[in-house]
Amino acid sequence: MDSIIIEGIAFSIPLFIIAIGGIYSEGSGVINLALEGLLGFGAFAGGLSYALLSSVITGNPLLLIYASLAFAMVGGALLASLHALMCIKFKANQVISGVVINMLSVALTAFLANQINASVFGQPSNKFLLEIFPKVTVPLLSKIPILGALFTDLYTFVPIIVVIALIMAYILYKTPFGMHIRACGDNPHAVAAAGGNVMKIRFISVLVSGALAGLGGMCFAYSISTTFSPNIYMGFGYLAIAAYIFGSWKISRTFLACILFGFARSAGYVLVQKLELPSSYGDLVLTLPYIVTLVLLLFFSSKTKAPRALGDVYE
Amino acid sequence: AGSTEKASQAAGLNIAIITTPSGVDDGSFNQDNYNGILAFIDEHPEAQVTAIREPSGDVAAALKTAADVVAEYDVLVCTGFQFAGIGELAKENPETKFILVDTYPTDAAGNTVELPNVYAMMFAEQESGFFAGVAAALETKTNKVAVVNGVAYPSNVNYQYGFECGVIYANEKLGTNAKLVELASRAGTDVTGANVGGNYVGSFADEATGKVIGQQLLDQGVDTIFVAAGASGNGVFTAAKESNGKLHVIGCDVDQWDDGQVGNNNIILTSVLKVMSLNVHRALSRIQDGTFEGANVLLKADTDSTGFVKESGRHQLSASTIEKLEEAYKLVQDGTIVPASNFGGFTPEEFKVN
Amino acid sequence: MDTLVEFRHITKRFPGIVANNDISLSIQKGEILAILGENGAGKSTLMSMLFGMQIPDEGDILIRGKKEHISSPLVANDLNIGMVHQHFMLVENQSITENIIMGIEPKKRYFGLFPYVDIQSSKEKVRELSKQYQLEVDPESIIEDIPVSTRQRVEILKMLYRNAEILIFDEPTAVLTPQEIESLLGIIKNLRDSGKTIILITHKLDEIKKIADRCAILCKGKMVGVFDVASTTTQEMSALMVGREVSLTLSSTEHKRGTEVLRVEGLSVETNEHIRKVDKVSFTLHRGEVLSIAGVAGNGQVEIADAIAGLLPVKEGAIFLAGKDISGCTVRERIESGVAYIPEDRQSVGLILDFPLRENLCLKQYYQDPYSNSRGVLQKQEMESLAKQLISTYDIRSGSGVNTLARSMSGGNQQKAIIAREINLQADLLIFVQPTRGLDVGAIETIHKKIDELRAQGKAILLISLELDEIMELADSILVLYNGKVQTIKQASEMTKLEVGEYMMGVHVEKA
Amino acid sequence: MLKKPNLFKRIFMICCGPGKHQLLRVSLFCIFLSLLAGSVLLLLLGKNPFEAYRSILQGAGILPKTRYAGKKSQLTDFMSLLNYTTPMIFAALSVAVALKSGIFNICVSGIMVFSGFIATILVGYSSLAPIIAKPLVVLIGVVAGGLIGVLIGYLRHRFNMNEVVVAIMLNYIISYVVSFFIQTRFVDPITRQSVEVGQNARLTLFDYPIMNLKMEINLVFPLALITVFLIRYFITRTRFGFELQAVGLNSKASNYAGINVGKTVITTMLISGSLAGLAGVSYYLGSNASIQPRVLPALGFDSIAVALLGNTSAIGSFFASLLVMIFDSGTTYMSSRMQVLREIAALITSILLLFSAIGIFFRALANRYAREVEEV
Ligand SMILES: Nc1ncnc2c1ncn2[C@@H]1O[C@H](COP(=O)(O)OP(=O)(O)OP(=O)(O)O)[C@@H](O)[C@H]1O
Ligand SMILES: Nc1ncnc2c1ncn2[C@@H]1O[C@H](COP(=O)(O)OP(=O)(O)OP(=O)(O)O)[C@@H](O)[C@H]1O
Ligand SMILES: [Mg+2]
Ligand SMILES: [Mg+2]
Repeated sequence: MDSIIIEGIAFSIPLFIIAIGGIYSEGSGVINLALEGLLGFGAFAGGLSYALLSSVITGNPLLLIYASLAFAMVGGALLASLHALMCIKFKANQVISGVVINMLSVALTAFLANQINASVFGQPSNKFLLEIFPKVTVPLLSKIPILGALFTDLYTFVPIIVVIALIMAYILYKTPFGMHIRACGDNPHAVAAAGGNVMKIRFISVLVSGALAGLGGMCFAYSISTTFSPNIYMGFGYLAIAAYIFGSWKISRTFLACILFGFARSAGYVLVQKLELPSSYGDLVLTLPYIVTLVLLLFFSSKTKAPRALGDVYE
Repeated sequence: AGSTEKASQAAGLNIAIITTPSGVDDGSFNQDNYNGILAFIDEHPEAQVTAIREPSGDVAAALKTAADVVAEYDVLVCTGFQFAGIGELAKENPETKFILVDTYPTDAAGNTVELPNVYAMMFAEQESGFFAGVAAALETKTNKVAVVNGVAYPSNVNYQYGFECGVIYANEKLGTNAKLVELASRAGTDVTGANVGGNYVGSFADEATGKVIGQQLLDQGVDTIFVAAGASGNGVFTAAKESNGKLHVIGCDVDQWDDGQVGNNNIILTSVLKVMSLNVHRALSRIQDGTFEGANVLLKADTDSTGFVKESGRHQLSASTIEKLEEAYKLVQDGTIVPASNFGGFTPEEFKVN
Repeated sequence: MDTLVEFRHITKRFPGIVANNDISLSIQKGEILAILGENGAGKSTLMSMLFGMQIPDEGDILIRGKKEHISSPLVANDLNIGMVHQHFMLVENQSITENIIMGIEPKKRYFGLFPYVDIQSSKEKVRELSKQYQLEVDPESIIEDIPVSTRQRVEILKMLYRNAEILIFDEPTAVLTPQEIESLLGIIKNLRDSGKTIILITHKLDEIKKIADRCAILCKGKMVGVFDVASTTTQEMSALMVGREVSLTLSSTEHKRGTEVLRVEGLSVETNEHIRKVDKVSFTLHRGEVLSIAGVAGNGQVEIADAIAGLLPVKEGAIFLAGKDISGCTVRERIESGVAYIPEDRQSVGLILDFPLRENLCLKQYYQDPYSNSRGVLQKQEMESLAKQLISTYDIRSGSGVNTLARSMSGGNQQKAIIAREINLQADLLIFVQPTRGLDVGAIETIHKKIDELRAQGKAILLISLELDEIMELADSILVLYNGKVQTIKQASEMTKLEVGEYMMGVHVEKA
Repeated sequence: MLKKPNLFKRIFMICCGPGKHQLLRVSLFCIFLSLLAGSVLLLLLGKNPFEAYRSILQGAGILPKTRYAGKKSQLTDFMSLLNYTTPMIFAALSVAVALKSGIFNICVSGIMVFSGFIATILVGYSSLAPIIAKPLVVLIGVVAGGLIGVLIGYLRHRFNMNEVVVAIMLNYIISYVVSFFIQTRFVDPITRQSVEVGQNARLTLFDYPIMNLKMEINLVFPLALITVFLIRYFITRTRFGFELQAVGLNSKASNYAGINVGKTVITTMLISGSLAGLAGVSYYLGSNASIQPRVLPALGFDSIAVALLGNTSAIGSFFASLLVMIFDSGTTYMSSRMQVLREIAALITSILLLFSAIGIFFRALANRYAREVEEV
């Protein structure tokens, strides 16, 4: 049980922040299928910064680790700016742009990782090694039966992400800017008529989505393989998309969706272990979150409502 | 190849290394082969090498890649099982020499063939696995050890069986008391459908599941894991890194010390080796001096082709462990000890320690 | 009086069309200036340049005597210009308050640090404002739940909230009921009396007559002139804008009621969200008869039409076309058995905006001989000649003929295209929902004549309109709907306009 | 407005301005731009771009190489190009057809795996005579692919499910489930992929001896060509094509016009799925002969962008497929000759697709310039 919760949280939370990225972009009206590419590029940038800075910042591994999270956000935002440019300035089809950005991200990270490793670090490699991410066990809370697992062996990025997620929710639902973002997703012309700069609002939203996806990607890189490598493209970006569609583009519901995915996954692993199924059944377990999504969508699709202006080109 | 005169012949060997997705800079399997070529070029600076990567890892794509460039080179070094089907291409290009690593060539019908221009090497992974098993048994504090593999293909089953034999050997001969931990849910089914036990991720590229398995083993009290699972192994490494020194791993194929760094510590006890670079270098030298002969060889400790890392600073074995490993190495080398392998006729349970 | 706004030689071009051609016009402080012109004359374009949504290709705009470059609505806001657009600019999933304060949200801070939108006080302010100008709204309602007339009030409040001095109304009455129009005109007058300057685009000459001080007339992008409303008759105005005499009343031909075409029995209809909109409605419609359904917007008229056309399922009851029950038929079967339908929403239902005019004009016939052959292959020449014929018959104006994308046509011409297509179906039953909404008098005249002609040909016509005048003029019998229920069905001659209005408000309840 | 357009604008207008073949010219312009960008990249790496592009064409069999290996020639390279292009043509058509009706079929990869797998286990391992086996494989491709297509169409229409999400989910589910069966039932211990299918079932004759050359002859390439024209005819000239486009542009209005929207959506996805299925069998039982577990073919995703590069028209998709596959086929030779990472080619392809995604913008911009000039 504990491991279901611990593993579930470690997986759900980065997924959640990536999904929030999606909500920002799509909430402002820009379809974002590029999350997969963005999280990969973010992780690349974070990994690169880690590799570059580790010779500069010595003796303070924690600083290095948290700095790399920040750089991952910058990296994700950087690639997202391309998506924004394509969709907003050049009015490209948003789905297509997303697909192409994903392709570009894979090619670009592989190319750059090789090139940089060879020319800067003088060693041929396509990955950047990272440190393990610090974990904490909260003294008293962790003793609570069952729920204590929520505070046991917790990656410190979990509270960080939770705080960021709260801030993002606050911005989206409480501040004028957030209101404008949501309005852009519903009727951009209304925003323009009220004097808002639709292009700018959307641009920023897409950048934010890149930054958040990059952050989530970096956390996955830390928690799963402690490396940046091309293996980062594991399809979690697509899962995040499923999560927010499932959550009807609302942060609170998306949170539940992410928790559901994370726990379906970790419970699946435990289930296979407990049932003593052969390892080949692992493949079947991995289909769990996807099947759960499909089945649940079957029932809830009529209730999910995409932003009204999603995908519309704004002139 | 063919009848065309090669411009580069006079200058020196024109070598290509064709690798599957991870490329020659994977810091691992492919890179070790590449290093063999580089070592050769150090000796023969007039020779040159081109690294070619086939990105999909698909068997047909791998062969097409080789066919696309075969005309350009004197020697093709093909690393990985994906190149088994190269037999036909080799037959059609008798002038070109092929060095295959991890597979023997097959003809169009899929039968293994020996060809005069193909030097194909496979490694006795069970021997490397054996050393890992001995090391693990000697080093474990909790007396619980485990092996994690990718998919139960022969090479991985060999590693697993060898590891298990090593543990049995150490328990019987070296006075250790290590128990093998297997997660029943992770038992592998080999290519004949037989249950081979072990801990299999089910994939070579699933880091997330690798990590879960690492943690499940740690929860069972395991403190030493031999990891032979390709990229899925990174997940196990992560679990070890996050264990605060509770879990150590033994790397495989190449010296994985650098992958094991956590702060100022390292999770790598040692790495067991498939010594590919040396053998690639040897084969190239034979081409250079004209003594090349095609062959399908199984490389073992007797040619120093399997082994473990013992250079200081690259492992954390105690001196006595090293000493005992050296002894075991000699016994493997001279054939006194034959660890079980996938199709070696007996399983680890039937393994006899003489 | 001071000149507040001055257009100087403004020209604006769109692909294939000069929307505004060298227009000069000045607007005085405190007046109500009406702008009149045919569909596509360039009225909206001219105003959108004043509001910063478009930028003139040539010419200058002067505000309070100063040359201004109005590059965005933000600039317009700063110049105290506000606009109620022809198509409302509201965010549907946000509340009235949120819509009104958008862009100038009052802020408060959590812990004196983190800013947030102060919805609470905004609500109060909206409430006050709405009281002050008698524009009743509930500040907390979500836009998607409120009727059109309320949305319009929200748009007006939006301007007032921003302290706009110059208020532009683009066809504000097109979507309102007579009572609502009365009250809106009252509001506009009040606004003027409180010192605001009003620009009113409308097609309704009587409205201009009622409240406007002056009237600018545009024709095909050019300024015809500015006239003093008091000293110009409506006849003169319409002649000026259309370029010919227009007869504003129909010289309706005598005709005979024929056999029954449509019979609706106990019809109940629910929307897709399972809200009951039509409740046990029965009526019959005969050849040579125009039956008009009157009612305040949202009382179920449109749902009746949708149910007859097959766009909404029949919940209870039955619909008989020429004696045959069609309530289970598909849309196409109904079309083929003789139902033509001019829907309320021309842009998202009546047309495929990204198809060329040619395809749109064949939208209901493309699969039939001669537009498709027996093997299912389209005959483009046939489609094209049909389209050309309809374009010339109905005077549909567009940039590049049959190849014009419907999207780039003006609203009036889009409507003409739909009407042309539907009449061309030769159906026995024609359902018109708001057929003249937003059309200029010339176009209205043509359509009214057309309806009269159709009746003379023995067609049965179901006319749903919010314009009482239109109903009174065309209908043979009138059905008044209130809350989805029939209030009364009577011969038109038996009711006065006033009575109909009362039934619409649910004042008279007739027991059957 | 007496300003004359500057040189740049004039060239740009010649490339993208309104007039004949504007779509084609814009596409060519995008290709040119991306090659230019690629050149810059290559120059930065110290490589000669002309050499690089030439070697790509050489590798793809468009230009002759300096030397050929045994039983190989430019012709064999070219035939190989056609062989590998065939599945891409089907895949791009699949995307294009669905897109015409407003549906994003990003399930092409999953459908390919599914149909390839079904055909492999039903026919690939059988000993049916080639004359029966091969058509049967094609048929299975059509049916299996069509089934998934219909499923997506049905879920979208009946349950209002977002087809992109459904497709993403299906991709993974198919991939994992097929992988499970391969790894437990059909694995080849050496190649670690599914056991190769028999020659009798393969849609490509591999190493087929002609004039002392070993040719790859893709038996379904002609079918792909025919399909291109069929689809084109179907979309632009038939009643159903009209309905498909109408539904794609406005389903409400289509319903109003009497078009059965559900039927149209499902039929469209049937066609799109069948085409993806054809891509699957011509990939897994044609240019390849076995399936890699847990791998969704990149081709399925690339085809989305390829269809776009071809302006979602059938003919366009054909040429775009050819172009992208020339790049793909020539990459190995280029990377070998130029000693550059092969990612360069993937990068240039991505850039090409990026540019083509903004083709609409170029078109609009050029049209605007053209109007300005007209007015002067
Ligand atoms: N992707 C793979 N597919 C099949 N077998 C593999 C793969 N990766 C590794 N193996 C096999 O598993 C064995 C153990 O894997 P190990 O962890 O040493 O991987 P590695 O040395 O990192 O190899 P690679 O660089 O190829 O991933 C290797 O000897 C190799 O034969
Ligand atoms: N954004 C645009 N792009 C292209 N053409 C446009 C655009 N906006 C307006 N037009 C064209 O400019 C002309 C004038 O349009 P405008 O909307 O100003 O007419 P209007 O007088 O308001 O007509 P209506 O009474 O139908 O509202 C029309 O022919 C219209 O098709
Ligand atoms: Mg390794
Ligand atoms: Mg207008």
